[in-house]
Amino acid sequence: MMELRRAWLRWLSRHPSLRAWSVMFPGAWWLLVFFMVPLGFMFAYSFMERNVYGGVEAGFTIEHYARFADPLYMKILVRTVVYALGCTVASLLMGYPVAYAISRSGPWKNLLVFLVILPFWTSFLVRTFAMIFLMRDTGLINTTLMGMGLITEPIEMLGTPAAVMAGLVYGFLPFMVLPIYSSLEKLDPSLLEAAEVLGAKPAARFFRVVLPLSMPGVVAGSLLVFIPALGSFLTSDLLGGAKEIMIGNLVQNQFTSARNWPFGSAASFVVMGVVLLAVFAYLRSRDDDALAGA
Amino acid sequence: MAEPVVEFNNVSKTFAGQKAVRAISFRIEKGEFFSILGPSGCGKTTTLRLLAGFEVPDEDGGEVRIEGQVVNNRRPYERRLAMVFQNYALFPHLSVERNVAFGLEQRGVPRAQMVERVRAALDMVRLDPAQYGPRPPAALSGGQRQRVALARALVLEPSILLLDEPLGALDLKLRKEMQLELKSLNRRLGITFVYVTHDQEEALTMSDRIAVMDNARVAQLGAPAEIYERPRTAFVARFIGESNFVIGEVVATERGGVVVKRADGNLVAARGGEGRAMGETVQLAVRPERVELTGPDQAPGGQNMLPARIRQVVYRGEMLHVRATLGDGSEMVAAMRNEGQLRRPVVWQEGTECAVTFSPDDTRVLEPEPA
Amino acid sequence: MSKEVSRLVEAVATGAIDRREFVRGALGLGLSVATIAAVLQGCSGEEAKAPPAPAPGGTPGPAPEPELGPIEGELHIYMWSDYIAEDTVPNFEKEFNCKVTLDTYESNEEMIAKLQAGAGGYDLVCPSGYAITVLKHLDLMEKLTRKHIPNLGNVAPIFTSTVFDPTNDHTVPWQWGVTGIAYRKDKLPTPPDSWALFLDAALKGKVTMMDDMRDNIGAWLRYRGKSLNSVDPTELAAAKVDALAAKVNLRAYISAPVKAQLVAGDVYAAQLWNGDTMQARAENDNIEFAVPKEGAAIWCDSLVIPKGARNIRAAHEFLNYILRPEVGASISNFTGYGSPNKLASEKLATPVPYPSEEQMKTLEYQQDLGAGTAVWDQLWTEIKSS
Amino acid sequence: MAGRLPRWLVAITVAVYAFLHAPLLVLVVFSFNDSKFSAAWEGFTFQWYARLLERDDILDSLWVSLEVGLISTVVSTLLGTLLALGLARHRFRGRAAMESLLYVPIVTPEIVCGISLLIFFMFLKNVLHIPVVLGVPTIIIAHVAFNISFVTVVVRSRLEGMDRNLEEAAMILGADEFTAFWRVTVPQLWPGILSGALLAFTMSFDDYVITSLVTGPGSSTLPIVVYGMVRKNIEPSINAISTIILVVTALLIYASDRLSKPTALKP
Repeated sequence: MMELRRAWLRWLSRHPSLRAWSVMFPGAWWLLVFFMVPLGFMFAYSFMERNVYGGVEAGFTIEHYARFADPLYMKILVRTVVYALGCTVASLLMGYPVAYAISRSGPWKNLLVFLVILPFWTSFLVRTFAMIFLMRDTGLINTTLMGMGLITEPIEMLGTPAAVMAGLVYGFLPFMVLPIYSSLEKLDPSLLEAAEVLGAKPAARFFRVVLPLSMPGVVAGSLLVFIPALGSFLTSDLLGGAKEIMIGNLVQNQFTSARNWPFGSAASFVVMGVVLLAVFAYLRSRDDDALAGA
Repeated sequence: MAEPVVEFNNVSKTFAGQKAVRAISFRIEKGEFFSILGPSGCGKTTTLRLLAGFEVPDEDGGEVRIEGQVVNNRRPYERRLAMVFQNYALFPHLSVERNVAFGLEQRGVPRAQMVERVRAALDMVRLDPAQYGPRPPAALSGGQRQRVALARALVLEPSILLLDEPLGALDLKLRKEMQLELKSLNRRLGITFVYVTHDQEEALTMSDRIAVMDNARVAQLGAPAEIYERPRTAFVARFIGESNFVIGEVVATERGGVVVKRADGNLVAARGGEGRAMGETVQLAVRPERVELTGPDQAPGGQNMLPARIRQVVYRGEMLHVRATLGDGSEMVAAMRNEGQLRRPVVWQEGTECAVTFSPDDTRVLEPEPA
Repeated sequence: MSKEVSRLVEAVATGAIDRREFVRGALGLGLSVATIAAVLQGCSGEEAKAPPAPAPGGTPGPAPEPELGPIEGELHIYMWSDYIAEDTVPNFEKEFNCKVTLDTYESNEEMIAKLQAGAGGYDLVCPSGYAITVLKHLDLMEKLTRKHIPNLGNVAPIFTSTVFDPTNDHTVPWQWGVTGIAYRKDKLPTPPDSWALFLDAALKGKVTMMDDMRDNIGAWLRYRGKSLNSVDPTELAAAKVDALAAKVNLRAYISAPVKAQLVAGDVYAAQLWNGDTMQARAENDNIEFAVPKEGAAIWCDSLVIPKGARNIRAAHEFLNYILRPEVGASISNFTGYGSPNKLASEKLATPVPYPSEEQMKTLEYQQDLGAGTAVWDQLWTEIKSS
Repeated sequence: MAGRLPRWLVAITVAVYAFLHAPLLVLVVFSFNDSKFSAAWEGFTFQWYARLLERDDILDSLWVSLEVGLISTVVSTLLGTLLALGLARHRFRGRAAMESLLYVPIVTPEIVCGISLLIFFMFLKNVLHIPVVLGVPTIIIAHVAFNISFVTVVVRSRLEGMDRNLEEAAMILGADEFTAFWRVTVPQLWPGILSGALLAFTMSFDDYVITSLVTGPGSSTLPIVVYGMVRKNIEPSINAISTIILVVTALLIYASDRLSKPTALKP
């Protein structure tokens, strides 16, 4: 057994490209077979004719993509991007300090990490309804404030963009905290001490030492928040009163009430294309930076 | 003659079309302190990694032998070497003693023996096992980490120890101390040391032999005195210590030497240069400390002599460097012992006419550098 | 609808059907199933226009019905959540010694997508009216064997031969209801009697409407006296104007979960189903239900046996079982909705009387809009995003 | 060490934790409330917990969810970590393609992912005649498919900048690639792997849209049951089961934290 293992490793050592793929093969295979191939079906669907009873009919058309150029849908896309960006920035502003505090909390680290994730082990809908309960006119926040005499009329929170934002941030905060934490955690405290010895003020220490070193975590976190936020649809319905439509709702509706699978697929692929391009451009620029720095 | 411990035969390594190591060959004898010296990017680290097994030579890239066996296809863990990394590479999640025990565990050393050997290894590098053993590496100073890394390597009682710029991160005083300690470990334990460094002084101090690498090749291989006193190429002459260079045309060849005529007509005799043809342009090198200055007319016979004018006297403590300009505007440096400038100042002052003299025996003909 | 069919038949005639093999081999099953279904529908187009079969409970049709095998294995029911009394399934399991698994879905489309893809494994599903039409077009329903459902005669005549299943071949009505207005009688000066309630600026921020294009736009079509199945552009444009005028007043578009806010008094009036209103009323008896004078949507969900069902006999037994008066009553008592089962309806704790002839003139079933769905969706997107 | 954090930082952290946990507190409190619509405090009751014992569907679905969550987390964490390792450590052909492949599942709307998988599974069953039955296995496959990327991204952010020499040091000390991976790389990556695994489990445990499309008869997960119940009316037994999950999780975490102490080298 050991001989076989060694022989295999010896063989791999002579084929660097295969060595990489041998490690990645299971994951790549899974993604390819159970994600990309099914997605390929949907891509084909997005060029077919709509069947009025759901599904598609044979044919080839680009009308579903052309339809997306309608200002109506562009407006929806822009609004969604604004929300998603807002959510990302807010998550970063809230998540970074928390991740930093956790990474410097010594023996409490693990406990604090789990406390970040704990709320997410209850169903999203249950949590969201609990938020509704807190925020509604006769909810806990308003009754408490009124009880304290701070306000006389209930503050209208539900149905406002702020409520949607709060819900989005709530839903995606751990996606920001966890990657930042894991990149901060490996940061060598002696680096900070070195910076301190060199006379760096706290702010300078942070911006010149800590932040650059935790950038991979910040980037990973931002992507993991921004992208799902772009596709969210229940939060705006439940907390925003469903009075605005997000790109996620649009897609969802095409597969349900509108029964327009090709348009739903096309809309998804447009959004996915835009996001992937942005991600790809970012990855490229980062690689270039890395080369320039070397 | 004993079998060499390590042997490189025409070893080449290419990364993405770029030759990192170009057909290099050398042998390392048992118990030797062997240094690989060169500027960054010269291929010295790749050479060490080829020996360690982290890199595999190109398909037709020659062979690496350890103790007579070809090891091209052996993984690092099959080579029974030990290594100290530049950044020490201590496992942050393991205590000092567990770091040191790691290799023993891999080799299946019994528990009781392991504890004993870990303690002995820490003792050997002068770290108190009781005090430092349980600590995490992060709680140690740079010098202490260095010692742990050394203990982790030595505990395996390897026959060959690889060291990749192990002293680079230490301050000067600690570095000097460790240099002597490494050398004495090498002598005491009889382990072959293969030491990679870019610090020529370090290499000269510690090594039995030095391989100077330049541009993916071994530029010269020899004992420190040989490398220093008989540099083969201009690169070696320049990289190790300082050198004065003289360029001229060969006008006479004799056994063991040549006579060269400078552009200004002065003749210079030098050792070496076998096989150089008449009329060929060659470069000669002479160390500053082998150069003397005399009055313009006081040159002794049998010496090379070039008329010059003093340009500058540089005070360097132990030594004085006197820079003189030759007739064609080129410069030569003479290094002389400082006899005490306050009591007996040197006679040379800026603008003084003089003669630069040096013995043909101290003047080497350099080989042209490979393209 | 016939236009739709003829278009499809034409597609087949021009060779679309030849692509079937290609389609089955490579690309999408939704496609192939839909095509085949359309073809079949096209062929049976004449039949669909045939006079309805004899009233249920009467003698079986002329063709002899097949014998069904015995009950085997488990019965898999796939239906809306919280839509069945808690004792319905356990009692059935005991009596028929047949294990039942109950899985739930939250939208007709979820269920249709699965059946359409050919997932199979479900023995009974519970489509809403328009979804029956879709299932029929896709040929995803098994024909019922009437002699195994003797209790079919208990179904009230107004819920038989509906537009969705004129021949009563596929469906057994399950629950019926009306989409009207739930309101707090202690918060409104007068009981509402019109959809105009949602246009009243005095109630700004205190009213909600359903988050569903059919219910929402449908209400505004009825408000102007139009059919809630209209696909007429001018009628829809008028509905959009009203819908937008109302949007300003709405606190939210929200469906069933509005109950909690009605109970708490955050919301004074909400477009809601009668049954859910009754559930909320159990918590706060200031809550009442009204059907606007302009008319509203009536609906009736049915149980059907989907293609691919494995336990058809057990499914029939279950259909017959739920048509027993006491079982039907128990279900409706739990859901708060009306029972299409005449005998059960008489036994309800809180009666949900059947609509009169007069009322039926303003009540309308939501029918499948076919190609019009896309027009409605566009309209709804415009309303939502303005 | 905590004492060295500036006050304002501690204040922000406490505020964020409060934000995260306030809804949970509401949920816990109202699992004891004697009112079906949980509008206001009507008195203390255990009835919703008692009711859980009658609701087989909730308990059954909880087991399905745990089964799916645990298996898909283990698989996706393993595959995702290896993928991260390959991407961070090796230069190879097809790297750019692999990188973009990684982001596709993150950007794909859930409904598209769910429907495409449903069609795919049915393609396998009805066209290729592979006996696929929708149920727990298909849910696990789907969850792994959308979790791998998240794990990879998180683990990679940890891996970047990690000292490669550590693995080489282990190898020169006699450990082969597998041993070096287990004894050196994994311990180094552990916080990243743990974060990734937590994220994966959380997403699996809370997924509704995709699960609802690839589930089959008799394999409803907790979110499917909960969605059904919540969309109609929030029965407080949902609060009760959520409270129980919270308490059990918290206890498990506490226990594992107590048990995982480093060991010393002793004979």
